Amino acid sequence: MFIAISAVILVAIAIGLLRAFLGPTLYDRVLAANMSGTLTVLMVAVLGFMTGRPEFLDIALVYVLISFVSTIAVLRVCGTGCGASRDPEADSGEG
Amino acid sequence: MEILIDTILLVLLMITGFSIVRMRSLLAATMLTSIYSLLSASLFVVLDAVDVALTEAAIGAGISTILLLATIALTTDREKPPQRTPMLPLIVVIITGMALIYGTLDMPHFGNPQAPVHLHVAPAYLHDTPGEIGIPNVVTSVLASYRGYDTLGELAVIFTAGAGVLTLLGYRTRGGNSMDPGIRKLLILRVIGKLFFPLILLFALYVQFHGDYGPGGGFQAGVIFATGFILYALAFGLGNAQRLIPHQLLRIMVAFGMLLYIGVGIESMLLGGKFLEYNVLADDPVSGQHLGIILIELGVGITVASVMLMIYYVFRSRQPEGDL
Amino acid sequence: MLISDLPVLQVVIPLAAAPVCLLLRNPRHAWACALIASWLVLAIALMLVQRVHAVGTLSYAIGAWVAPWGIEYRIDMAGALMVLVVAIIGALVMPFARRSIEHEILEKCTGLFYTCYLLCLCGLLGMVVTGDAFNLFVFLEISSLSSYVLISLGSRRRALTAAYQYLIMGTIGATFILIGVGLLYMMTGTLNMVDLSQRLPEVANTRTIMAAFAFVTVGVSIKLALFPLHQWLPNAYTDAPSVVSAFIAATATKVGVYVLLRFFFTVFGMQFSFDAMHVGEILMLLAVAGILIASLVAVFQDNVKRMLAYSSVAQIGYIILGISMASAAGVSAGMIHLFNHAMIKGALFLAIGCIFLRLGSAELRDMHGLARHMPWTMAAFVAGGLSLIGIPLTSGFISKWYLASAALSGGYWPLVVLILASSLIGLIYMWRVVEVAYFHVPGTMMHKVREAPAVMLIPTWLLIGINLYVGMDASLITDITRQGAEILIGEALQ
Amino acid sequence: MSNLKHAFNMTLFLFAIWLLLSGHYTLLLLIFGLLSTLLIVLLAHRAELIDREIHPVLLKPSLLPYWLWLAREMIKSNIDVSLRILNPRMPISPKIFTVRAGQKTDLGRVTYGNSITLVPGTVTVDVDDDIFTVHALTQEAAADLESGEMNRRVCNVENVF
Amino acid sequence: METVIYILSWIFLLGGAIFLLVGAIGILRFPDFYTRLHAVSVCDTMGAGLVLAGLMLQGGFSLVTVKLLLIFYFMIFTGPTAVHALAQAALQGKLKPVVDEHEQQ
Amino acid sequence: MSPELTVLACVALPLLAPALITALHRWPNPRETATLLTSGCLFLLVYSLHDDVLRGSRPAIDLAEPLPGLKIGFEVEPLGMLFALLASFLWIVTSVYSIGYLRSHHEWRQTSYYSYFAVALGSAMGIAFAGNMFTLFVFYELLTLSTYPLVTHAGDDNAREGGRMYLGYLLGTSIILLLLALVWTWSLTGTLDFRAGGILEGVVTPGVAGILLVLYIFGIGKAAVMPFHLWLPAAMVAPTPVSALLHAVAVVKAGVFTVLKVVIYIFGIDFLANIPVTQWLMYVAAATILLAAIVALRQDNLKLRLAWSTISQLSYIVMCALLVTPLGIVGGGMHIVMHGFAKITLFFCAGAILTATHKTRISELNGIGRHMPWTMAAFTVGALSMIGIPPTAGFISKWYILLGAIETREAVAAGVIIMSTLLNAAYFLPIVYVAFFRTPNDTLESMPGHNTRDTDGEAPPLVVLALTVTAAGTLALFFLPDLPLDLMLQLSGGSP
Amino acid sequence: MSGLLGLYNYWIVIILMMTGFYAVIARPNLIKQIIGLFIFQTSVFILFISMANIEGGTAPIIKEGIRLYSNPLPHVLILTAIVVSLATTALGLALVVRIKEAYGTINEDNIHVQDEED
Repeated sequence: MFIAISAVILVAIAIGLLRAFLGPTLYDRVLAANMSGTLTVLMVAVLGFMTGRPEFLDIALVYVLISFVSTIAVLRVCGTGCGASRDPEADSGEG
Repeated sequence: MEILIDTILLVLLMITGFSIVRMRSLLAATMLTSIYSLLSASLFVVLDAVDVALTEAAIGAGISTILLLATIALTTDREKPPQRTPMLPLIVVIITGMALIYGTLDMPHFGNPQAPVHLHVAPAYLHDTPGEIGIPNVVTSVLASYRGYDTLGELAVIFTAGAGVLTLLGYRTRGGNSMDPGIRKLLILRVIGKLFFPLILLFALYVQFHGDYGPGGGFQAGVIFATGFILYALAFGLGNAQRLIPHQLLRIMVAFGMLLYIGVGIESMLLGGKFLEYNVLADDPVSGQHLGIILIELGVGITVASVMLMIYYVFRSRQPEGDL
Repeated sequence: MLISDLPVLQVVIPLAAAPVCLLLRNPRHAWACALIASWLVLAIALMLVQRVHAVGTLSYAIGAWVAPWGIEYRIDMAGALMVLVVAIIGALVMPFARRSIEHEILEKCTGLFYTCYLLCLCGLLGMVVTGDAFNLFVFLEISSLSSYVLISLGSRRRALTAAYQYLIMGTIGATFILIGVGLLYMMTGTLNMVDLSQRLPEVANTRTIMAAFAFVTVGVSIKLALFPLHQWLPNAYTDAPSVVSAFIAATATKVGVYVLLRFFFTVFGMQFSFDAMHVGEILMLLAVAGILIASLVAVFQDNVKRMLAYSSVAQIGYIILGISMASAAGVSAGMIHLFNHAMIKGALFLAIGCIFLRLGSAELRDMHGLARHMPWTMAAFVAGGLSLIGIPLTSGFISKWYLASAALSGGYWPLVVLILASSLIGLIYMWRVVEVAYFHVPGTMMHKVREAPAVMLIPTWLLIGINLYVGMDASLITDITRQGAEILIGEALQ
Repeated sequence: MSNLKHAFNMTLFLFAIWLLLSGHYTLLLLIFGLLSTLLIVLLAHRAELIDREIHPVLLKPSLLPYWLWLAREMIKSNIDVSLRILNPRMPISPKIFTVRAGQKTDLGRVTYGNSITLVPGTVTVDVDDDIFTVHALTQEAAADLESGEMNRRVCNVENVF
Repeated sequence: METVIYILSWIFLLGGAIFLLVGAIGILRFPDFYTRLHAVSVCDTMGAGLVLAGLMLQGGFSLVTVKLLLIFYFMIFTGPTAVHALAQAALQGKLKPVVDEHEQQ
Repeated sequence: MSPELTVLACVALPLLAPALITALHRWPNPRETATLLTSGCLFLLVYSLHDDVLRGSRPAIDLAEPLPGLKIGFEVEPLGMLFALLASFLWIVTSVYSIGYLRSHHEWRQTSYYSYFAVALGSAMGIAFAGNMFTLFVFYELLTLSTYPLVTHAGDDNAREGGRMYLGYLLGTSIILLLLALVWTWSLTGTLDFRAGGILEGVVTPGVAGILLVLYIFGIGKAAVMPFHLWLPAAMVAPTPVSALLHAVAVVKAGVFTVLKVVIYIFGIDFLANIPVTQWLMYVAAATILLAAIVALRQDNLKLRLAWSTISQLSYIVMCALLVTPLGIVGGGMHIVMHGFAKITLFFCAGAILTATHKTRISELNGIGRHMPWTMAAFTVGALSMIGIPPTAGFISKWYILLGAIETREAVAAGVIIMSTLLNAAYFLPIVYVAFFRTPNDTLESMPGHNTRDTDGEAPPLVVLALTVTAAGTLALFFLPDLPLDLMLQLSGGSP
Repeated sequence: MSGLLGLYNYWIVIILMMTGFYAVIARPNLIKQIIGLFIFQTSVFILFISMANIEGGTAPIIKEGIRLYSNPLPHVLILTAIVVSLATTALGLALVVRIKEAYGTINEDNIHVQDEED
């Protein structure tokens, strides 16, 4: 059962990834990354139960914090300067 | 059945990897790299490497993404299309890959319990750790005691990176209390940052001191600790963060952690043991080991946290004023 | 701390001095700290050589965990020689460094410079003495990372790209080594080199081990700048600060060669490396190509540091050539050249450092008539150059002599001719400098140029002195290398 | 004086979290826990982060009704949004508008803003003093928010702080 | 009782999984950045909440439950903050939201 | 002073002299005195050894042993004694000549000139007294390096070009071929000591010995056997005293001296006689004699003609050595001395002409004998000696060479000697002829900027003194050849 | 797991490694190279961790009732290697920043052009 749950979460991550590739703006990618982070947290939690070692939840906790900080960092560090209008992927499609 | 999850993760990694190479926006590539790192951390969890997963998540998705972003902010986001033909690199890569695949042909199969790795040195660690070191986390016992010297080297590497970045980029102090103009808009972030800053630090210290029992240890703790401060800097501006932990203090902490680690080694020599032989630190070898591990993990934690923070400061303080 | 702790002390001392240097605010104090550390290392290195000579191979189990479970330090004669090389250069460069660094590096970076320098020293020493394949990787990275920083401190902006290029290539190399070590571990379950060598024969004919061998070889070859993986080297040596060029040119690649030796002979065993993998033939080919091409390229360089850098690539070719013969004579010739070349290149780069201090340039066109104004420096340069060419009574002659006779006894005829012919190319590029410095009319800017200060000249001449001494009486060094080579090859035969 | 109280509260709260996280109640670890907590409080003090707006206030039992109400709202709108996502025609009508926040304190406003975001269908896009710019997925969601019930409830909550 | 909890936990887990999937589909299907934010909210709140609740029931009451609660607590705060920060940055970055013209009038 | 120490002093004295010379660089007269004193002392020291050597003792001293079998050590034996005597004596004369020459040309960098000169002589001493091939090789290289600054003394591009060629040929051949031969010999025998009867016999096959011999003969580039001879004309950019002493005596004679040493002490005459390659190499030497003489014939520049003549004459000695008979060896040894005296005289004269009239071309020398009778008389003596006409020294050495050739029934060698004698005559006698019997070419003398006063009369007295001494020596050696002959006979161990 | 199926795991990891490696050597953008390096190294870590895995094993934290643990040694090695990789990344990025300041570009091709002009 846990397997099934994890698999579903993985599929969700895959879809999130797809959004990250498609963009089209940087914000979409960051959003996708953020969602993948949340999903990963859940997956790790589920995996911990699956392998019978729920103490792995520490890892999930770390993930929550890290993915939050890095999302904030994208926005703060690159600021508004890295706005959508400048996303090269938007006009050229792919590299 | 874990193999299924393992496979899906690998495929996802592969897709991510390919698209990172193809992306021409560096920011997009960075975001994907962060995802890549998170995915591989998940893979580590699936493969039972919890300590590694913790570290990879804290580093790959956290600090190194932040550093990449800071660099992009200082340079450019746009990658020009390559002028060179990629034929030669492609050939090199294919040859290397073929060599590796050729090498795998005689490998023990994935997860095979009869593989040499599971028969020689490692079983001794698993078997002896409870008796010799007295802590449940074998990774920590190997890391801090059996191969404690590697960890000292690792610390030296991080120390080198800190000193190197400081040398390369120099250090500029930010004007004390100044907040950049956009900060007024960051009400939510500021309040949440204020609420979570102590929690992250607490969690970091928890990881620091529970490395013996669960995943974690000085290194992970240091990174998380630094991440807490980075959050603070993000929410309240770099100037405030630098006021909270001044650069000079960081410098001292960086050196202190290293010296603490080395000091434990030297102390054990002075007590008549070999370098890093914790057994001699206390009357009872096991408690000696325990003491030694706590001390060196502390050294690692202090140095790593301060180096990470220092690197962040250095990168960010390079940003033109008012753009923070 | 007893005499038995020496193997680890010599790595730990610079490692402990590095954070202390970081704390010291005054550049002078930092320098003094680094100086003391490096001289202590030299003293320990000398004691180590003496001890290895007296009692044979030393083994030190760090943390008292015995070999395959813990990390072991292992010093045999060859290792002791390498330690000595690194320690000598490290110690002699230090007194030289103060003036040169004051001149070339911003004052606020000075303390950090010494920190990185000590780390680099520590990394190199650690690589030499360690008996653990993974520990080797860690110390390799310490030395590499610190040398990237050191190189980037060069005064021109090209230093940055040079350091970056080195970083990329070096990291690829290190990662290759990591892959190789991983594959080895996968097939044997151990990381200790001696343990590895005992367990490898069982699995030697697997494809995994062959791949591991290939990756380790390529990885280390990048580090030691084996032609054609040398691209990082000329830029790095050219644009680094003088002291760094001297230190790294004299030690880093040499330690790389030593690591290669360790892997070929100790870990994989001679039979596997040379009979099964035919690495001897490949190395010989690359070495020959490297010697010829790099020497020829050196002839056309107008920057003396760059010229010396290309010459280094060629000289590494000589060392590798000796090793590729896979005979006791060849390996010992390679090791002799390893020692000699370290001393020669160290001296030459120090001399260039003196020139750079006064001229602010290492370009050939700025050196017209320099010998009048800096006679001692130029004399040192000429002496080093003669040694590099292999003029009799210099150490370079000894190593070329041994190389040539090893090639002769191995029946490699054309190699002998090549060795001699390429030293002629060496003559050509060294002579270009001599001609400009001695036989050209000084330029107008030259009259302000004075002789370099004594603190810089003395280390330079000490290295030259070692060269000349070895040239006059090589018995000490040949003794050590012969023992070292015999241990290496002997281990392979067991 | 009150600052000291807040610091004490914070210490207690953090130590409690430590105990919950730890699971190993040896003397050594308890001491470490205490030291860690004190260190963090010290740091927080230096950073001038210790005031009324610290964690414990969010956990006061008197806030429970609000949390439950919010949970109900969340479930409702979650189902609503999910159905819209799965609907092949995807019946959405995005809208961007502003609402005025009636709260006085920062924490109150943040609670309001985050509550808006937490309920799917509405996202706080910008905060400018008491003017919140909100993006809504549907007109209905926008209307819900504009009705001001949430604002009122959060204002009530604020008084509890 | 145990069976009830067991079954309940699986219902929660499955429901959570479904919501996660729906959220993911949403992020793919929605037409522009701002609408996608709502899909993420679905994941962050309902999906995560249900999965964690399911796990809590699985684990019984222990420190594990506390940790799961803690995770949930963290998520409840960080999730919307991140989403808000993103939206804010996008708005400042002059990313125009697609709005329903017809309804606006 | 014990003979061993004397040997050491002989090498060390000129090597240390530069220190004194440099110290005195501000005061020209004491500086030159230092040179003269050094050269004088050196000659006395060398001479003091000669008795011992004639009595059969072999003073030897070892200094260092860098590698097993590779020693830095000295040993005096007759051939070396002969070479040392020649070089040290001629150094005195050349020093005198140099003073006059350099001062009248107002040459720059005189201090370094004298210093390098002393070092070059020291190296020549080292070569002469070398106790083994390795030591010899060391000083051989040192000689090359120390003469480079002298060759490029003029400091212009032309000089540097010549210097590069000089260095390239000499170091190139010595490192690639000679060093290879050394390494090989050492790896075969484990030693490089000079031993009577050679060290290779019984160790190598004739085939290998043949290859080695080729390596040695061509590796010793200073012997200027074709095709490695071009450095010698190139080196003529040097000031005349340098050409005189170094490229007529010290350097080139060091080359052929080395050839002789190799033949005698490394291979051993008897062993060599059984190697077929020897004969082929002798033909190469013979060809060099003839070809170089023919080229000399076509040179208009006086110094170049002398240089080509030197190439030709050097191959005499190489040929002698390769005749591998005691008589040939004696002839070769004698020719070192005889040719040395004659050639230095000729160069001195060329320098004197240059100093006095600024003329370098033979076609400009019409009637010069009337202005410079002393110089041209000396020149005539030298020329006759080169041809081998009695009563000049050249006759004696040629006599022995011819005897050697006849003894071994080498018709080619004998023929070449006779042919080349004719050629010598063909390129030297015309000079004598135009100098004395042509009327001066007025158009040249009246060229603008030409200092006509200089053409009236001889070069500076010191110059004339030097060339007179050597010319006299050339004559005297015909009548009193005992000293060199005794030494050579002692070497070949018997009567001629 | 029988036959080659037991190895596909490694192969995917190798493909990952090569993806990163390709980015390092083929891309002219310096940041892209660093990212490539990061991917390359991370993939190597996955290789190590894969080899530590044991079928039916669990994380190497000793606990009552568990018999089979994964191999802790590669975990330790990779912990160290991750740190090394981070250090390299940090240093590389610092260099990139300096290069950008000195050259005004982080494109390798442009930098070479400028270097040649020097």
